[in-house]
This record gives sequence, structure tokens and C-alpha cells, in this order.
Amino acid sequence: MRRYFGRKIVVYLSTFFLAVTIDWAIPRFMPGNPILNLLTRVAGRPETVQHMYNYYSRIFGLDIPVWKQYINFWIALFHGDLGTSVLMFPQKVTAIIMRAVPYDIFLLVPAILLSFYAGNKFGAFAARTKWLDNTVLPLGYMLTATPYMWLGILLAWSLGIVAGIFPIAGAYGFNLQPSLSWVFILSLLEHWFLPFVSLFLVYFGGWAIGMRNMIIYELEADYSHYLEALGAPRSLVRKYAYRNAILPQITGLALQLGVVVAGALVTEVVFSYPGIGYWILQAIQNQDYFLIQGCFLFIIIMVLIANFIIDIVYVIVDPRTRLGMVGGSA
Amino acid sequence: MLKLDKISKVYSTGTFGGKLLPAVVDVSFDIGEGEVVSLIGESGSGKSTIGKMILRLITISSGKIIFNGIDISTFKKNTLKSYYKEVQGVFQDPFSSYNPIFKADKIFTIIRQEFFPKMKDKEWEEKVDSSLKAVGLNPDQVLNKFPHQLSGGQLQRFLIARALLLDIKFLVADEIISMLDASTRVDVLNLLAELKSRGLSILFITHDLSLGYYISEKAIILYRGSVVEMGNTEKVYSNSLHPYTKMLMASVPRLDKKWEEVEVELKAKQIENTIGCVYYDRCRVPDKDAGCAGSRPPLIKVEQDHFVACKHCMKE
Amino acid sequence: MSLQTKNLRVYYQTLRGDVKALDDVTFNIKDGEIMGLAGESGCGKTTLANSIIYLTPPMKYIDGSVELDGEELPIWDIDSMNTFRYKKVSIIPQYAMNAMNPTRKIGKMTEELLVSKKISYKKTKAELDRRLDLVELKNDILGMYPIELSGGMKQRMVLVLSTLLNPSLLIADEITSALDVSTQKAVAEMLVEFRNRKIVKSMIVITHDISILYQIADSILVMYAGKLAEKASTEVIIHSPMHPYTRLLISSLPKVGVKYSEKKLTGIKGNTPLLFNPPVGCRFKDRCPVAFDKCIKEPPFIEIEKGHFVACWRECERNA
Amino acid sequence: MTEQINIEKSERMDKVPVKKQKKVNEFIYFAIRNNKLKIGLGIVLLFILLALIGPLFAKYDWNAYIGPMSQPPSREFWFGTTTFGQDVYTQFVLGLRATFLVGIIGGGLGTLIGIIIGFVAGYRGGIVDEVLNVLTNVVLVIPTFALLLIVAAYLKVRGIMIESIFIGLTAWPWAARAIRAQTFSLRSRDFVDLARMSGMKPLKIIFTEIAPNMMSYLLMTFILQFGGAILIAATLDFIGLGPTNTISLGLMMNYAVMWGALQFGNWWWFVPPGFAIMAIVGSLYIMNVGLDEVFNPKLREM
Repeated sequence: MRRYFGRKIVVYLSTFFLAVTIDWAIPRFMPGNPILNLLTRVAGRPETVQHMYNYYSRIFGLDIPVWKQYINFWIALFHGDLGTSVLMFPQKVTAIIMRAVPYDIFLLVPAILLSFYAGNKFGAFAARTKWLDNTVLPLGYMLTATPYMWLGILLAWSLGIVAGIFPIAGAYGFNLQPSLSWVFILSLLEHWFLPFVSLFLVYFGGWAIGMRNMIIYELEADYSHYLEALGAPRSLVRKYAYRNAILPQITGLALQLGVVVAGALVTEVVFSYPGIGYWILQAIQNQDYFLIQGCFLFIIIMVLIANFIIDIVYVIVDPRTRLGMVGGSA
Repeated sequence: MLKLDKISKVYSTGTFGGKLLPAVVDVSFDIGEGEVVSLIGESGSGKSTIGKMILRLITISSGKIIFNGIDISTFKKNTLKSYYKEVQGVFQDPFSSYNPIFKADKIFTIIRQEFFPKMKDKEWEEKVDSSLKAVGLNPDQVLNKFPHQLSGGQLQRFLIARALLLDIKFLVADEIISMLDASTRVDVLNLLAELKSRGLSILFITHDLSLGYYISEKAIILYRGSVVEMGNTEKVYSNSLHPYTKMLMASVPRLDKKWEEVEVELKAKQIENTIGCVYYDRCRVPDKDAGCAGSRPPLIKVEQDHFVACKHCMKE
Repeated sequence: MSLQTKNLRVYYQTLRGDVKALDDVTFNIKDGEIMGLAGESGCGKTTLANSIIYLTPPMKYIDGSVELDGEELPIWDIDSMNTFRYKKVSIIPQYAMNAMNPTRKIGKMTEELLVSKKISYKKTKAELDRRLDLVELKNDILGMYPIELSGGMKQRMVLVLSTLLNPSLLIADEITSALDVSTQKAVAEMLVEFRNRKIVKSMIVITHDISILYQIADSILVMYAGKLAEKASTEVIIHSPMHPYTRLLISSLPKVGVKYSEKKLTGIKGNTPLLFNPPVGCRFKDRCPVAFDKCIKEPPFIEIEKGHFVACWRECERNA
Repeated sequence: MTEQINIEKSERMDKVPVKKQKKVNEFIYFAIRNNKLKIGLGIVLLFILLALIGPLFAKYDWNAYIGPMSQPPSREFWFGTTTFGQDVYTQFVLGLRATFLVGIIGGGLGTLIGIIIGFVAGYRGGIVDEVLNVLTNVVLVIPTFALLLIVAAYLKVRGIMIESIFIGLTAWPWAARAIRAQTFSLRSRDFVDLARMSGMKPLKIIFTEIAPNMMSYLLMTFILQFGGAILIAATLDFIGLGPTNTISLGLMMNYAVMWGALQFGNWWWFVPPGFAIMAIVGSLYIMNVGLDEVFNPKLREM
């Protein structure tokens, strides 16, 4: 078990180190001069130009040796300083991210957990039931092959514009101010629903087929055959197979997190939902490199933390890892 | 011709916070020309590890293996190839020894490519035919077939024929008949005995005591990586001294004698005495003492050609 | 009469046609009998075991019957067999090492299995503890996961588990082959002990190692290529076998004390036939040293002496 | 399929033995009876055909404002027109081409890197394996999408090629891991030891002994990588980080949303590209399950 976590920590630290380095290196080594790009963008506002020029020179300044720039980057990072946004000048990048995060959590956590539960149940139910396997599971494959934004667009168009049931932009009504009133909460939920459903459906398809494939192997495992040979009812055999098949699904969740997050980003773009994804699009369109960098690092850190939590959950649910026998396959 | 000098193998289980696992500990013995030596042990005793070390398939952690006066770890590309020309191995699972998607002959083709690239087709065919005949196979029946079309016994002989294509002096036979059916076992065993009479040296690795007795003149009993008893086969069998050897002898199911009443060990072999006698935890010799637990007994000569690693057993 | 099979025929369905894995199998086992089932790989041993308890595709029931304690087993019907499985007939499978759910504690798994068969775990618990004691396992094993056990321990745990409901018939399929000789002996002797204590009425012990059967079995049934070759008491099979196959098989076994240089043993020439289209008549005739013209016809499996059944024309003639 | 072809190639034989034919037959037998494989392959081939010959029927430049704005599908404009009056059909078939290109290059590169790393790590073992393992795991936990995003954001000019290569460079860890595991298990088989005892060089052992056994597996890996690359590309394109000099299915959706296709109800603009991606990738996945059933007897329906 110590080895298992030792390995994980090496991976996490290396990943974090690598990500920060990439984040630092890209604007410095990519073709073109980011400072000039930025300055052309803000050229219309003379009062900020001088200020920003000084600021950028300090960050990208050629007078400081490269290694010092690198170290300064790390120091700033540990002080929670990801720079200042150009788009929202003079707001700090961290402040923008922190404002967006609650929306992401609100959207992602229920979508992941509910789809994980429902998808696995459904996949297990469909496996080895011939007609379901042949009719409903292809649907699962199609769902997991659906581009997130497309499903979002379809839902926004059909339920939002054509049917007019749900709003399709923002996190709450434009005429409302955040407050703890019923009107506001209702508006929040209304705006939340479509992005949630479009994420949920795609994730659901993925879990369902994943479970279907896993449980078939478990149902063919020796322990399943032994139970059947002793005349145990189908329900017990399936229960065991399900419990064992869910373990690789948990690992799957850890590995899929990156994809899951990407899905959330584009879905937020479709629905102009003010999470990180929305800000990334804004940052890209306005060439706000500090905001892009900040969002990138933030996503990395979040994914690593989520991964770590999943690892711990895995160790708790699988006795084999606890006993240190299969810890090697990090 | 082959001499093992205090060889050990330690497996480490990973780079990060790994454990060290000794598989073979200070094993020394030697095999002369035309001699068959049985290496007998239960699963996990390190017997296959020794075979693989001789075949240079795994590295030796410490100690030396000397073949005709040369340390085999010094062999590099070409010298290693000439080593393989003289030393070959056959393994337990006949089906795993063949690449399932190719025909069984592939193992011959490889030999030709690597060792006899210049040989003419005709000459090669004759060579293959004669070595197949030497192992009692009919070339027409076994050539040009896929492994699953041949029986286990045929496959094992086929492998021996492969070794015979080379000019081998030494063969490592690792459990080569344990997966064969009773009816064909003896034939493969007899084939080994025949090769021996032609001057081939064989290390016969087995867990089956009766097989060891049938074919070898020297027996080595291995327990958890250490030699506990070795010597002339008859002496080791009829005058077993080490409590482990005795226990083994009593547990073997025989056809001529019902099982004797001997205490058998049921506990998991988890507890491990790492500094003392390897058998300390399971040993039932009444006068086992702190000395047994504290230091590993060396192999002591009890009679001509008979050694045992237990100081309490010699008195009898 | 504990177990009685009559003209049992079970085939394997494959793309290339049916494999006649069990062809016209008729034998019986008395109460209290441990019958050893011996033969080379692919002779139908495991098929026979599975047919009696767990006949699933690609295995296909053709005809014949199996009676246990005078009651016919509906072996062709997966569902109605469930009432007999475990309670009347039970198995220790070949894969006993992996037979327990790796992520369940052993005790918990036992409990769930019993409950699923509508049996109270609480009431059985005392007996379970006694049985564990009998096989020299501590009962805290119930709080462990299978991975924490050694091979021999798992084997014994499955022995206890499979026999917990005192089945009439226990099938032990190659349970000692994966074990070291020392543990092998212990496990084999436990099988005998279970019979002696009448936990299990009778047993079929399948192994390719005849010398183990000599130690524990009362009778031995030798199979060859999906057919029965010979059945008799253990002593008779080992010391005065009649079927040429049995004879050759036994004489080819090396024994401690036999040396190549002193007594050269011989094997059986040829290979076992493929069962897609088995040879007509006696299936052993192509390898048989004493085959003659009559072997073109199929020899019946008949009782030549009391309790000694053989399927061989030579023996028929000699006795006729 | 590849496995069988490989047998053919590597063995120069004049007469075909019975058993071998049976093996090929068995594969074909199950392949043509496997609906998943047939339907999946059929749909994918249909789209490939459309991508190949579709552009030949396109009458316009994809970027030219050629007709009336926001026209629904008609005889003149098969898939209708955009808010600016561009022909959706032309965009769609060219986008399909781009999609398959990304799949082949991105998926191919991902598979290739996966194969190299998987083979080396699995065959060499030891410290090399440990290091490659950490590398694989590091790339595996990085949300590669976020990485692509930051790289793409800084690249001013982007073509399909660049996009595919970056996708390939980040998508391999899955494949590497799976191939490593397979190689590792094959490596410990005795026939590899036998090859070593014949003095064969490691590279030759990998390519002549290990790889041929994994052909079906490698094929399936490629299919999965292919589908994955298409999805990632669509996502990147959608947030405006796709190619800057051509059209793609993801870009079509991007433009559609950006220029009010939803509000104007121009469904013909955003439905076809998304549908095509879903159908292609979904069919690939279904095809993969079919192949798995064909190759793996355990999974065949009972």
C-alpha cells in the first residue's frame, strides 16, 4: 500500500511539475511575441498601455535570465498569484477563477456522480440480456460518441428555442441579482438543467458500455462459475459480478477526468454558463494569455486532486489493493 | 563441465520502496560430462530460477556459473551465441514454448537463420530429419504443422530435436514432462536417458521424486532457494537425512506402498526465518535449538557423495 | 446405490461439429464409496463431472440418465437442477484456487451463499466452525479475503464450503494437482476423513495422478476417449488390471526405486484420438498391443468378475 | 484480419494445411455473423465514401457567399445555406474529409507512440519500464485537452496536420499502457525465451515473435484512438482552436453557434456535422466490440 501511494505521489508531483513548466514555457518559446500581440489589443486605451507594458516587461523581461524567470513563476504560483487578466484588467486571474468555480462544481459533481451511478446500473442490467444488449447498448455507444457540444446545441435548440421551456444562456436570469430568494434559486436551477442533462447523457453512455464490457468478464470468472455450480441464484452471481466490475470503473473515472472536464468546458461554452469553460473561451477570443495560463493550471490542480481522492476511494473499496498485492498497477 | 559457485538471485519488487526477495541463496554444485543431475524442489523453491540463470535468461545476483572454465556472465553477443550452441533448455509448458500463430517448425527456422545462415536447403533438411529421428519423431507427421495439431509429448520432443540441431553438450530440462500425460511421459524420460548415454549432460529439474530417481545419478533437494541435501541419488533417497527430505519422501504418493503416517505441514509458509536454517519454522526435529534459528547450517559431508545442511541429522 | 448413470451421452458443440466427449457412460457408485476417475487429458473426466452438476453450453445433453439416491437428476435443465446443486450434489472445481470472490470476506461470502439458498447462516455457523477445525483452519479465516490465503488453505476452505450442506455426492476435480506434495497429501487425506465422518456420502475424485487414487480411493474408473474402459476396486485396478490401456498406463508410471539403467519403462505409443469422429469400434484399438479383428466392433462395458467392469473383447473372450 | 494476413506473409508455404484454413474460416465465420461488426463497418464505410466522392459534387467554394442566406435544404442547396449564404453541403463533405484525416493521423500517431513505448517498456522491463511507466502515468493524468488548449492558443496559424499531430502526441498513454501489459505477458512466454536462446536480437524478437501475436489487439487500439482523435478535434475546433485555414465539422458547429444558427432556427447547419461525428465514432466503437467478440471466443454470445 505504501508502494501504491508512493508511486501515485511520484506521478502526481511529476505531472504538476511538468504542467507548470509547460505553462511557463509555452508563451516564451512559441513563435511570435506575445507582448506585442497584447499591446496591439489594448492600444486603444492609452492610460493602461504604459502600465501594462511595464507589467509585461517584468514578467517576460529579457533582462532577467531565463532560469530566474522560471523560479519567479514558481514563487508567484505558491503565493496564489497567476497574474492579472487583460480582458478584465485590472482583476486578478485567481479572482476570476474563484468566481467561476462554484458554477463548475454545481454542474460537474452531480453530473459525474449521477451518471456514474445510473450508467453502471444500466450497463449491468443490459449485459448478457440478449435483446437489451442488441438494442439499448448501441444507443450507449452512440451517446458516448456524441460530441458534448452537439448534444448541448440540440437540447438548447429543441427545448430552449423551439419549445421555449428552458433558458439557454447564463447561470440565472439577466434581471436578477444573486440572493437567497426562491426566485433566484429557481432561476439557477432552470439555467442549470440543460447543461446538466447534456453532460449527464454523454457520461451515462460511457459508464453504461464500460460496465457492460467489464461485467461480462466477471460473469465468466471462476468465482461466478463456482457459485452457479453450487446453484446460487442469478441475483447473487450478478451482485458479486457487479461489485467487482465497478472497481475498474472507478479507475476509469480517474483516467477519464480530463475528458470529463473537457466536456464540461465546451458545454459551458454552448450555454454561456459562467464556469471556467466560459472564461477560457473569452480568454482565447481576447488573447488573454494570463487567464488561459491560469485556467490551465487550475484545471490541472483540480484534476490531480480529484484523481487522488479517487485513488483513496479505490483503496478503500478494493481489498486487493489494501493488502498490497496489486498496488503495482498504478 | 558446468560449475555453480555460490550463486544467488534476489528479486527486487519495484524501484519505489520495493522489497527484496531472495529466490536462490548460495547454491553450489557441479555437473560433469554425461551426467544427469536432478534438481528437486516444490513450487517456489527456486529450481526454475537456477535453470534460467544457467541459460542466461535471468541475471545472477551474486556468485558465478562456470562453463568449461569460463564465467558465463562474461559472454557478449558472439560468445553468448556460441554458448547457446552448446547449452540449451526445454521448458515445462510445451504449448507456451511455441508461438501459437506460427507453425511449430518456426523454432527450427530460427535456429537456421541464427546459426546456419549459409547452409544449403538440402543439407538443412537432412539435418532436421536426422535430429527428428533421433528424438523418435517421424518428420512427415510433425513438420509443417501448427503447435495445436501436435500432442504435448510430440511438442516436447520437437523441442529436444531443436536443441539437437545445435552441437549441444548441456541441456536444462525444466519440468519437461510434468504437463504430459502418463502414457507419454516415460517416452520423453527415456529419450533423455538415451541422450545422456551419448555424452550429454542434463540438469533435470522436477518436483516429482520418482522421476528424479528414475533418471539421475545425483540428486539435489532444494528448499526455499537453498540446498538442504544433495549427493548420490540412491544415498539421498534411501538414506534421507534432512527432515525436509524425509517429509517429502513420506508425502509422495506411491503405487507400491500406502502413505505412511507422517505429520504433514499445513500452515501457510508465511513466517520466514531469514537468518537461520531455511527449514527452521517447519522443522520437527526434537533437538532443534537456538543455533538452528540463529545461523544457517552449511552443507556437511555425511558420507561419500552425500551432503546435508543440518547438524542434528547426522547422528542417526 | 448412491449414484447411478445410465447410457449418459454429452457432447460439446463446436463449429466443426459435435465432440463426443461422453459416449454411453454407465456406472454406479455405492454409498460411502470414493471413486477415483482416471484417464489422460481430454478423455472426458471433467465433462463427466460437469454433466452431473452443471451442464451448460457449449455442452449439450444428448441422452441417458443420472440418478442420485434413487431420484433422477434433471441435468439437462439448468434451472431445475438448482434444487439439487449444493444440497444433494456438490463440487470442488478444478479452479478451486480462484473459486472464491476475491473482493468478499470469506465468511461474508459463505453467509450470502447460504442465505441465497434459504439456509440460516446463524444455525449453520457452529457446524461451519467445527468443519474448519476439522481441516485445521482457524475460524478467523472467515474474516479474511481469499488473497490472504495460501493455495492449500484455499483448497481446504473450498472443501469446507462445498460440503457444508452434507451433500450426498461430492465431485473433486483435480484438486491436488496444483499443490506441493506435502499439502497434496494433507488435502487428499481430508477427503477421506470427510467421507469417514459421513459428511459426504460418496465421492468422485478426478485426477490424472493414479498414485493418489491408490492412496485414497475405494474404486477406480478408467476412461479413454470419452468411453469407460475399466472399473474395479483400487487394489484390483492397480495390481491386476485387465484392460490393456489400464495395464500400459500403470506399468508406465515411474516409481521411487525404479531406475532407467535397471528397468526401462515404456509408454503407450500413439496419441489419443480426436473426438470429432472417433475411431469406429474400440477407441483404443490403434494403440493397443493386443488388438485383433473383433475390435472393429465396439466392446461392451461388462462385469467380468464381481465389481470388475471392462470394455475389451480380449477379456470377454478369455472369460467366455 | 491482420493476424491472418500475417500468418500468410511470414510463412512461405506451398500447401495450405487443413487446420490453418479452419482458423481463417473460423474468423470469417464469426465475422460475417457478427452484426455489430457488420453494421459498424458499414456505416463507417458509408461516411468514408461520402468524404471521398462527396466533394466531387460540390458546386461551390466552401467559404464563398454564394446564395441566399439561411436557406433550408433545397434542390439547389442540398443541406441549405448558412447565415451568410455559404453552402452547408460543401462545408459538410469537406469537413468529413478533415475529420477522417484527423482520425488517421492523430489516431495513427497515438497508436504508433503507444506501440513503441508499450513494446519497449513491456519487453525491457526493469528500470526502463519504471521510467516509461511514470511518463505514461504523467501524461495520462494531465487533462490533455487543457494541454492542447494552451498549445493551440499560442499557435497563430494552425492546420489540420498540426492539430492531428498534437492530438497524437497527447493521446498515446492509453495505448501504451494496454500494449505494455500485453507485451509483458507475451514476453514471459517460453517461446520468447527460446528465441533468446537462439541468439535473436531483442528488436527482432519483438517484431517477429511478439507483435504478430498482438495484431488483432493493435487493430482495435487503432480504432479506439481513431475515434478518440476525432472527438478531441471536434471539441478543439468548437472553441475556436481548430484549423485556421480550412473547414471542419467542429468548426461548422462553432460558426453555427457563433452566428446565431440556434436563434434563427437554421438546424440544417448544426445538425449534420454533429450527427456525422456521432455516427462515425459510435460505429467505430460498435465495430470494435464486434471485433472483440470475433477475436475473443469468451465474449461470443451464448
